[in-house]
Amino acid sequence: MYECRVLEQRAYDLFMQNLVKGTSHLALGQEAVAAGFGTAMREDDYTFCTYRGHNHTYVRGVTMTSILGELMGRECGLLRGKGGSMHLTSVENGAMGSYAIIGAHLPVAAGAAWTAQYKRTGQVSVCFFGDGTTNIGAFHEALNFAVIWNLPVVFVCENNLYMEYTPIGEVTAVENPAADRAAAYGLESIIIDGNDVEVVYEAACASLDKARRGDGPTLIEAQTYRHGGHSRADPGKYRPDEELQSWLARDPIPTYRQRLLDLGVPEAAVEAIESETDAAIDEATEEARNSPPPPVEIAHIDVWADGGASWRN
Amino acid sequence: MYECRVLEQRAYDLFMQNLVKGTSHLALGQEAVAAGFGTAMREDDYTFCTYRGHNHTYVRGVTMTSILGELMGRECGLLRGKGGSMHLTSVENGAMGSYAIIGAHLPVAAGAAWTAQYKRTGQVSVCFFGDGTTNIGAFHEALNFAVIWNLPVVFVCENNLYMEYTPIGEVTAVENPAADRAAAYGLESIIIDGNDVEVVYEAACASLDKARRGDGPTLIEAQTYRHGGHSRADPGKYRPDEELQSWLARDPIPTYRQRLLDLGVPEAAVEAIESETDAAIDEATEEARNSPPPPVEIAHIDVWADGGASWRN
Amino acid sequence: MAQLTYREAVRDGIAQEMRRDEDVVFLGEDVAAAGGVFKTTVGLLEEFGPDRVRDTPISEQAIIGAAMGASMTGLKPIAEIMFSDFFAVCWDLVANQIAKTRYMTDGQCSFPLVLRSANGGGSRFGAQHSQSVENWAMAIPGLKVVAPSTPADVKGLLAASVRDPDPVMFFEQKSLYAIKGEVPEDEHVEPLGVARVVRAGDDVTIAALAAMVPRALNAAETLESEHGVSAEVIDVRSLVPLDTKTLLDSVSRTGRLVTVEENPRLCGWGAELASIVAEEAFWDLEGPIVRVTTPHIPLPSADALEDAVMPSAEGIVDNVIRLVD
Amino acid sequence: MAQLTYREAVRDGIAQEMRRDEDVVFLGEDVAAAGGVFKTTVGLLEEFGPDRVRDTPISEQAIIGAAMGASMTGLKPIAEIMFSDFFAVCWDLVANQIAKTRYMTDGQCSFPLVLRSANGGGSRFGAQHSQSVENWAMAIPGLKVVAPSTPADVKGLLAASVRDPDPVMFFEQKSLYAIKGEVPEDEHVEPLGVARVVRAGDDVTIAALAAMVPRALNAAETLESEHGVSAEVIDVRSLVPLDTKTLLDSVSRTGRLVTVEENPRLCGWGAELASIVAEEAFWDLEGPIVRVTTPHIPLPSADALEDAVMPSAEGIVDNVIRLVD
Ligand SMILES: Cc1ncc(C[n+]2csc(CCOP(=O)(O)OP(=O)(O)O)c2C)c(N)n1
Ligand SMILES: Cc1ncc(C[n+]2csc(CCOP(=O)(O)OP(=O)(O)O)c2C)c(N)n1
Ligand SMILES: [Mg+2]
Ligand SMILES: [Mg+2]
Repeated sequence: MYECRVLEQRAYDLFMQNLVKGTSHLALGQEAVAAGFGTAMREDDYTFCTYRGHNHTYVRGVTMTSILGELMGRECGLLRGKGGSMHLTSVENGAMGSYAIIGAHLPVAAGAAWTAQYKRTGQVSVCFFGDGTTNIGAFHEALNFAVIWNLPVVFVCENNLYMEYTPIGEVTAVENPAADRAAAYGLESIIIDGNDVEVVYEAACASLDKARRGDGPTLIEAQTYRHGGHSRADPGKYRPDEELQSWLARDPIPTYRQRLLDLGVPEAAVEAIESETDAAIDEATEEARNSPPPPVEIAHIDVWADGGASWRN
Repeated sequence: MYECRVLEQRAYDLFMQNLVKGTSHLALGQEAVAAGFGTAMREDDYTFCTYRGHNHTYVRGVTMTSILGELMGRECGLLRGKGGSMHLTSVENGAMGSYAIIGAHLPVAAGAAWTAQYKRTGQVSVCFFGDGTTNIGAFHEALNFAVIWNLPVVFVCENNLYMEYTPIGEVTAVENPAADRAAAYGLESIIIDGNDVEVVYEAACASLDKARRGDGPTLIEAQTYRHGGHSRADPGKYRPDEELQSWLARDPIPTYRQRLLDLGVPEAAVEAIESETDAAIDEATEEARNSPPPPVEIAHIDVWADGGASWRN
Repeated sequence: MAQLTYREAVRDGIAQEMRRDEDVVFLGEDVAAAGGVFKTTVGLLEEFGPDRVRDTPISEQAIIGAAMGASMTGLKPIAEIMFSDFFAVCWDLVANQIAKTRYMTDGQCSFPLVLRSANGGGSRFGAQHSQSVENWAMAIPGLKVVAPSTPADVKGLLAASVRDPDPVMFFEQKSLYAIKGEVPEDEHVEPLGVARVVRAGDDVTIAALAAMVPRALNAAETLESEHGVSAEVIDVRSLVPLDTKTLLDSVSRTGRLVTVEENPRLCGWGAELASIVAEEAFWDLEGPIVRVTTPHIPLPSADALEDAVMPSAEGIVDNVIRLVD
Repeated sequence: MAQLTYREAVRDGIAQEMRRDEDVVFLGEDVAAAGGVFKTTVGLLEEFGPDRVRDTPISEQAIIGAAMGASMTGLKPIAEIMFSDFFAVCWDLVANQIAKTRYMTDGQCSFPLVLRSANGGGSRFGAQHSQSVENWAMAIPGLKVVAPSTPADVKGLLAASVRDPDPVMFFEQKSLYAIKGEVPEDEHVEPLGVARVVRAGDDVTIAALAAMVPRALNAAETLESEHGVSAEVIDVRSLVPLDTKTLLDSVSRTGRLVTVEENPRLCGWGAELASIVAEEAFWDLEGPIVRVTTPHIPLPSADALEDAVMPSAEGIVDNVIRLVD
């Protein structure tokens, strides 16, 4: 979880240095959701996430260098610059993609779960998305579909209270955008503290077990908050200061650090991890920075499975 | 309501005589829903319905001749053959269209309600659709949207137990496809007997009043059944015979006829209406039959508001 | 060889592939228990069982999304969209997700899936159930696009589409479902991306697709018998990959090109073929390139009106005569 | 005249029309309180209030459907779709409903609405946020399609689009939002369907749209100064209605056509223009028609890659030279 924090923080810094082009959507403050699930998931489970998916991808075992490299559009990038910040994917790690158009990946995650069901592999498909996503049609179709086919998929709504700049409450007919809709799909209403990594971990284990047992999908609403703006240089000024302060006080990282200390973990051990991570991110940054831009020829490959891009003979 | 019955029956006969080309979707057995609402609606209210919309259009005051003419592709047709059976529309009667792609007209009906709200006209938009439609994305988006904008729109789900040939229960995560989802939009769960025209009328009045008062949308699930197949020559063999028989026994037409007699309406009066209607449908049939095919030139007009179809200068 | 209808050939093609490969699964609305609204998939549920042949709710985004997710994790789904007009309700999944994700992920993901649909006009279904939308698909990089005109090609090209490691949009022309033709009973696979010269000729090349192929052939007969014009007719069959070689070879001999498509006027595949020829075979051309299309209007429903606007054999003849005169 | 950015001109155009006509209303995601993610609608909420400037949920089908229903009952909505790629999630409403319903209802319904969107590449946003999809819209009968290249045209054409009684798809090229130009401060309305000759020339006609117009102009300068080639540059501005007269007049003088578009290779509007010329101005042509496009690939994200595939001034020059040589 601390690794996620430094990774996102570094992504922000690089953006401010104009080294990340295009856009990037940080999950600073939301790390506990990705971390809790990442720890609970089996190595061969599937992750589907959004443009705000650096953490969800990282926790599956992808290196910091390849993530930062992708954000910076370098050859060492996870997708060699072809996808960018919004599309991190590492199939070998079960990170089945970051999707940038709201809602689309929910049915796709259901489809991956269908494979697991059909082949009886015991894999589970975990799908992360935001509160705003609960108002788009694909959410509705995917939930109903997953339930009637009894698919091993866990839908995780990270309710960070905002779509881009608009508070979710202003555009949603119910108070809890995911949990209050669970019943519409015959599902249990589940709300958890998304800033408490242990709570997330428990909920993850329970839902993964349920799916693996053949008992079908779960919809979880994890309440959390993004510390920064929606994307890039958005300062997030539309948020009331008290709201921001109260959530900063519940920052998952120091909260969990304190819990570890309270549990008797020696501070030196915690600090060791922290400084190791700090060193790792510096190293990754250097590596990514030193990586050249991708060779332009790769723009012309891999449209098709044969590696090519030709539409004619 | 009896008029709806003979109109649909005649449409069927004409189809069997190969005088209706293309397709047609009959609502035999479902007449009480359209009739109950048609009676309760104000003249300037809006109707939005589906390909199964002959009745919903007829009850707004459209003539039998123009409906049958449209089904037969004749010049006297409501749309002079340009739309066909699935697209009956009469703006002057508030029949704002029959929509043939599932789900699309729900947000459109919300949009018409927006005009009424913005212009404070007191009009209400009434939107009819089937049980199968509750599983498509546009349903979800339209319901949420209408509620948060507090629009004067009534959504009426005619649950006839089937999508085309597939029982709705097999593809839906909840038992009552509309009513069990009302809460997902902060709405009351309402199920009514769609075969009892007076029950429908009451529900229509209540929901129209509510909308006119400024108290926002209603979602009504009207339970009903189509006596025939989904479309054209579909014999509807996928339906268990007992199910069909039990619903035929609840046919809204004889049921309401009996109630009228029980209430003391003289049978002669009822028969007079019936034979008047029978004569009217015969006359309309003759008129439509004798109408020529539309002039082919009209295929090339009215793409644009200037009456033309030109895409170039 | 068996005499099969075009619709029966669909079932045969699917069944052949499902027998061969357990990973081939099939889903869509009313496709299993009911055998499809066009009766193209009758008997598949009985033969392959409910795990492999599945009815869905009216949720096109879920259908296509599920097919996508399944294909990238090891299955080879065939998904049916009942009428091709309905691709509009799930176009994001088709055009933005399936088509782009292999490229965006630097080749990590594969999408061996087939999206089948009933395409085109002539059935008096009106503007929302009659479109020919193969041009929508052709405009999206990452999709292969196939549209057969005969029962044998239905079976052979469908088999090839299922075996293809890339996403294939398979357009069945609904006005052809009832036609009959010889279809090999044994395993039959036709390669994608190869056009077929269905009639040799010297004076003009007519490129057509799906239901327009028989019309082009009719027109060619009339041109020969009544006007002494020798027309070569090419069944394009596959828009992506496109067999530009066959097209350019033909035009370089005939010097003239007429394309015949059901699409509305603007930006159909005829425009693409015309542009390729206008760039690459310009010096071989002996006259203007003519596109025969539906006018740029939605399709009307009444039989008299629909017949008046769709490309007809007579319309093709007139256009060719105008060109060669 | 005022110096405005392209993005400010959007706001000016909307505000001008909202002041003029109370029936003009505006809706979209994050457009009101936040002023739009591209800051194109800053201040509209403050000026026109929350009844006329409305934030929506992430529900594109509801946004477009509501605009449609409102337009057919007396309002004149402007709806924003944040990125034009997202038209795919509501394409049914656009292509099957709004575009067809006037025709299907025998002219009973009108849809005076504008669908605005940020279109095109060059911002390193990757394949799902960079498409130029004006060709999707052009292929659908019943939609007007406009794409301005200057701040003045943004204001004038947007005003005309709002006043037009038909549905207009208004594509703002996101790579142009920051450019500046003179914009009339008074009421400004530019008619739809009129192309503009932005540079006169004799040897070749270059037809371009939106962000490709400045590139075509750059190319034309280079062609003149370095190669002695005199290029006429046409800003197409409106794809539907299409000003074929200006195009054909120009080509009949120059004898050569090069189209420059951001669309992927197949079935872009360049193919349509090329086909029109290949049919109607064939005898005036002195050489092949050349289309400059993005290759038929999804757009990559990294700056080096994106720059390598989008049409550039150098690429245009090379193509023209190849043509006139
Ligand atoms: C279909 C679609 N509409 C709009 C957008 C633009 N958009 C990107 S992120 C976003 C907000 C999403 O909110 P939420 O689901 O709560 O996720 P969060 O960003 O808070 O993680 C929007 C509207 C999009 N990408 N796709
Ligand atoms: C998006 C879309 N998908 C599929 C269809 C094909 N279709 C037409 S009617 C129908 C069944 C609709 O069922 P329901 O909503 O219950 O209405 P009913 O026909 O029973 O009145 C289907 C699947 C369609 N028209 N549009
Ligand atoms: Mg959010
Ligand atoms: Mg039904």
